[in-house]
Amino acid sequence: MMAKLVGVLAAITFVAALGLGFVYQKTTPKIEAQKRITDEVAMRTALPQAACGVFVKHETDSLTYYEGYRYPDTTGFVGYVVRASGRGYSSTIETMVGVDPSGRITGLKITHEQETPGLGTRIEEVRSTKTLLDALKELVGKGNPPVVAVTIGDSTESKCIEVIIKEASACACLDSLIALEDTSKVCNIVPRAFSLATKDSALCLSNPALTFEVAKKVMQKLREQQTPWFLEQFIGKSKANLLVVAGKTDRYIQAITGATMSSTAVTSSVREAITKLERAVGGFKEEKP
Amino acid sequence: MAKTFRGGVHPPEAKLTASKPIETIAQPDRVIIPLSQHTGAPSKPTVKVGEEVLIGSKIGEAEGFISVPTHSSVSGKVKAIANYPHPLGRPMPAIEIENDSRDEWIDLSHWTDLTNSSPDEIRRAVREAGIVGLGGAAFPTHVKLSPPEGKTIDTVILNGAECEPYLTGDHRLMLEHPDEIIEGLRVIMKVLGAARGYIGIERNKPDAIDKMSEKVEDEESIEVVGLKVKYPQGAEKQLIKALTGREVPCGGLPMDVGCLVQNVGTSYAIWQALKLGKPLIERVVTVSGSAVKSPGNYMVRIGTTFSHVIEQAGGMDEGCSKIIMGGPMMGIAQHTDQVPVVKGTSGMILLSAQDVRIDEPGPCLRCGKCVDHCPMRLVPNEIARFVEKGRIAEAEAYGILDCMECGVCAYVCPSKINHVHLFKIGKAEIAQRRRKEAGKEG
Amino acid sequence: MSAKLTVTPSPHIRDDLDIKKVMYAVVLALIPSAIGGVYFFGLRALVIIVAASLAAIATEAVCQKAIRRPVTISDGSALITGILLAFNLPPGVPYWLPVVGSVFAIAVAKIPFGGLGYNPLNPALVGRAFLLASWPVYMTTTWTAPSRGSLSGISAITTATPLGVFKYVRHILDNPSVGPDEISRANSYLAQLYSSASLKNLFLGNVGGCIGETSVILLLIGAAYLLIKGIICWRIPLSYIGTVALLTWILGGQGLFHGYPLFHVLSGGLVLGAFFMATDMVTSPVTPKGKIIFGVGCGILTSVIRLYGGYPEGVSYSILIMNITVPLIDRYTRPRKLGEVKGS
Amino acid sequence: MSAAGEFTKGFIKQNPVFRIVLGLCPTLAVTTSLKNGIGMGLAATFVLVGSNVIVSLIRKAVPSRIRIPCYIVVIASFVTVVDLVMAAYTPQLHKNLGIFIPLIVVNCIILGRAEAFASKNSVGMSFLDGLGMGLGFTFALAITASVREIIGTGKIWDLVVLGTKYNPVLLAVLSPGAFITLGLLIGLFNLFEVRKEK
Repeated sequence: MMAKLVGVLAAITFVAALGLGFVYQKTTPKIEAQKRITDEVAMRTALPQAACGVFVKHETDSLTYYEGYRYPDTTGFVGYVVRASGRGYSSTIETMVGVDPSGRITGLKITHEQETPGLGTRIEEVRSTKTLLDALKELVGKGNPPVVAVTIGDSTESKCIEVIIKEASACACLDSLIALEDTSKVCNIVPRAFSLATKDSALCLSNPALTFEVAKKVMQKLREQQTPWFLEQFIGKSKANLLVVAGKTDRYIQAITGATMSSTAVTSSVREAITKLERAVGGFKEEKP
Repeated sequence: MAKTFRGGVHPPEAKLTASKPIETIAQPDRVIIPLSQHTGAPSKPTVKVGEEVLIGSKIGEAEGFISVPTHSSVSGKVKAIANYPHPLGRPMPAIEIENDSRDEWIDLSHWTDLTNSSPDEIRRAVREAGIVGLGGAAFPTHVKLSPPEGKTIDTVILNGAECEPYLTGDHRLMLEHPDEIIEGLRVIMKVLGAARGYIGIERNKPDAIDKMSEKVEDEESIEVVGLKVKYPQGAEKQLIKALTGREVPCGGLPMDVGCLVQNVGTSYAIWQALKLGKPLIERVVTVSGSAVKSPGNYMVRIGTTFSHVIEQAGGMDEGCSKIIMGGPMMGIAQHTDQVPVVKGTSGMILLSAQDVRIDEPGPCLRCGKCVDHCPMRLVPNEIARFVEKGRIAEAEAYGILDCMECGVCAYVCPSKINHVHLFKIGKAEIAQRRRKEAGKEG
Repeated sequence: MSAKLTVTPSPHIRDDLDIKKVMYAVVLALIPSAIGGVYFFGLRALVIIVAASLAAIATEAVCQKAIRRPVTISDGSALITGILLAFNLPPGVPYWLPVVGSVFAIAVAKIPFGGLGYNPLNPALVGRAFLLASWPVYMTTTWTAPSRGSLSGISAITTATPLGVFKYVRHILDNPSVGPDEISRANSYLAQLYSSASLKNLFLGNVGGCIGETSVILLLIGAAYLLIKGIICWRIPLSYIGTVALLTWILGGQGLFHGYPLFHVLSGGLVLGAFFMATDMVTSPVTPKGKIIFGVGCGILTSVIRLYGGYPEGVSYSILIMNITVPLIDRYTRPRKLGEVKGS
Repeated sequence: MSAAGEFTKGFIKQNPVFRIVLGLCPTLAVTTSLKNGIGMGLAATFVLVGSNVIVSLIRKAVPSRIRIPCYIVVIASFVTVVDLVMAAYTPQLHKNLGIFIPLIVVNCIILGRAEAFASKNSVGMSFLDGLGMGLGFTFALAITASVREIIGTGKIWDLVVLGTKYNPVLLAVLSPGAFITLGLLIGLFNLFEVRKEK
């Protein structure tokens, strides 16, 4: 009797193991590819100045960080990207933090978290409640959203931007273009992206400088509209300002509503990562006065 | 500080008749004397239809220990022994006697004062006189006077609180017959061997307090105590708590803490029975309320119909829409004025239509007023809810059986929930279950 | 003999107080603060109060019709819910917010549980919690300075309500990485908050805050009326405010026993909450001891939220949390019956 | 019961969420958007159908003393397959559903159907039962999620339905919103059932 019980159980387990092994083998490469893309997107979002450049990996005993370059040929050093992770409310929150050479945060991207849906998870959701498409539609009235995607896709050669458009937010792309200060590219994209009336579009093309200004204003408008924007608050801050407060103050980070623990986890992990990075790279350059 | 207990309420006193001396009303043409006017077994008729009786003739014999005999309150002829309306609601066996208006007493010429005889003799005489507690509960007095082996009673309390609104019978009795009442108290104390006697009177009767105090001035063992004006100051357990600080244990009796409480009226009746040999055939009834023409305190023969008493008190207003036997807090509303006055009838309150409010009970707001005011410190709102939901066991665990139905909770309830009514239902259900269980075991 | 006699069970006389009188007495007690709110924050406040009240009443009527129950809007309980909800809103909220809050309070927190008397939670506070969770921006940033004062009651600080400033100061002082000038600024804020001028403004209501919570004096006038009428009892408010005072004194400063209890008692919604919301009959214990435990519990929670939590103010959540414990409190604080022997 | 009956009973009459009140953990946790709800529902349906079929197949071979561990192995395997496949092909959905995909293992509906139905019925019937129950579960999740997403974000499946001026009721997508929505929906379902019976 006992033998039968053991036999049946063993048989079932064996068959299950076989099946699982097969599925695992099939899916692993795909999953890893996904993870690579996630990381890539995260790095480029965290350090938008290097959105079209390359990242060079550095490893020390306790820290993995990347140096980011503006151009694909490791010229034009713009900053670092470092991994940070902290214990949140119900998971470990992992982030990629971009830091410029003077120690100020350029961007932040969550790579992993499993906080409570609705509260902690809104670290990201709040940002994506208004996509670029929605925002643009609001800005220019009747728009033709597909144009934007197609246009941006057409006008960029580099692979990385395509990735960004597909996987990250389109905002980061426009941001990085502005950061590149490549007026001609921006001027090509912006008029069609905003579906401006034809005469406006002609105006834009004839006046690259003005168009560039418009693009900047659009970005600013987007930011204003997306408050509270938890991750956005990190940009431009140095290690010393990383503190979660509930009150209304522009100097510190405000908690994601109701998710103080998640907020604190992110800010303190980021602060810790930057401290480590500072040590690893031998200190940040002082900002120009 | 006047002595008192915790909880209770102070409803409008409405003592309209406090200054009206006790009047004796004209005798009725007939009386209906219920055989059950007391707690315990009804008495058994000892007369036959057509038999002639005198005032004080025994017409019903006590059945068992917790029972008292019944006496005729008029002289005349037994007309019928049948079911008659009873103030407690259902028709009950009663003896109807036609009054021959001769007003002839049984022969009392050979009566010897029994106030100084042995306790046993006094107890027997009290029982023979058909004396029961006159405060309303009508518990046979001789039973109270016979504490079981092992219980000693050191304190006797005369209850002159008369805390129910309207009622003034005890008040008048204390003013008009103080000596007899005190004499009665002395007898009770002697029978029980009690060392201490209190007479508790609410402070809204200063004249009664003065009068009684004056009478016991030289007496060390008896003290007259003014009590805070608050309902139910006259409830046994509350009175004991106020006067002695002792708490009668739940489910227990005053004798468990060495106390005995008697109404002043009972004391007066005891005196009359022992000194004069008169059985209990009449009592003071306060007739009051907004719908009676001349409110007053009347000495009324037991068995007189309410209608006769009311007629003697000047009749009732057209608009009378409620007749209550007893006080307005615990009294029983009557569906007819043809019910007889019984030993427990302390008053009849006639209310006109505008005083009779029929409130639709609303949802319980959980305001806690019933909890604050409950003199037994129960949680009436919860108990009421349990009864409503049929959760009788929980109601019992929350102390429904400790409730004395004083009506304070219902009085204060802003939602107009009638807790007392629900408690009565709950208690009846518990009693029924117990009977069933006993039946099963038996 | 008249034809009909009424036969009802005893008692035959009843106290005058009924549900309506209770409710309208509370409404009356809230009127001074309502007038105060309009005086300080302008006609906006009035519109919000009226909108919340009408919405509450209308919702109750509609819900009761829908589930085919008698419509009981005249008992005044929905009106109280509306007013209290409005009292708990910042004066700058858009007008639809009080309406939505009232609808939620009645339609979700009251009627489904059985209506008046059966709701386990204070509907007005549920409405507020709902609004706070749903539109945190409106609920935490639409403060307006009273017409005759400033947001914090101190002209030099204009960024936040008194408790908001306090929270900010505590964050600064508790954090090791802030600079010395930041700390000295925080300390000067603190000194100003505790100054007699600030306390006077708090007492009069000359500060920013929710519509009905700012003026302590007006709230106390209403509360005194209710206390005298015997509609609320002192146990919950006193134990609540006392606990907050004690805890903020012990824990509210740097180091033990350096807090400033008077500031905490006067600021925020404590007085409004303690006298008008924690005392809500339906959602508070009925037993005397239970009321004290309830008040102390509210006080502990409020102090903890104010001193250590994410929000500057914690009155509503404290009361809501304690509301849930009421059945338990009632069960274990039954008074000792007359003649009951302990342990029997 | 007929084959059609076995299939349709899971939708209304024996709806696992609204009527039997099973599988509440995922119902409450992942119904923040219709996408998540349907994703979860379909994942659970796949596991349910698969486990029902396998359990029914092996029902005669498995001694009753070890049936529970056997069922668990079967169910867990299917769940792991779903987990891996979703991670590979629908990474965003997989991320959103998070821990609740592995938690399908302990979803009472699945073990409940294996024990109560598949272990006693033919493969075909078990398949229909699993499919019906799974789709019923998906249906319940979809309704709950739709209500929450529409009220909580003003959108459904990323389509704006309540206009751009709509100010979303954030509470609906928070956890208390899940309880409130589910409670009201169960109440409504019962109301209709009661009225129908009358």
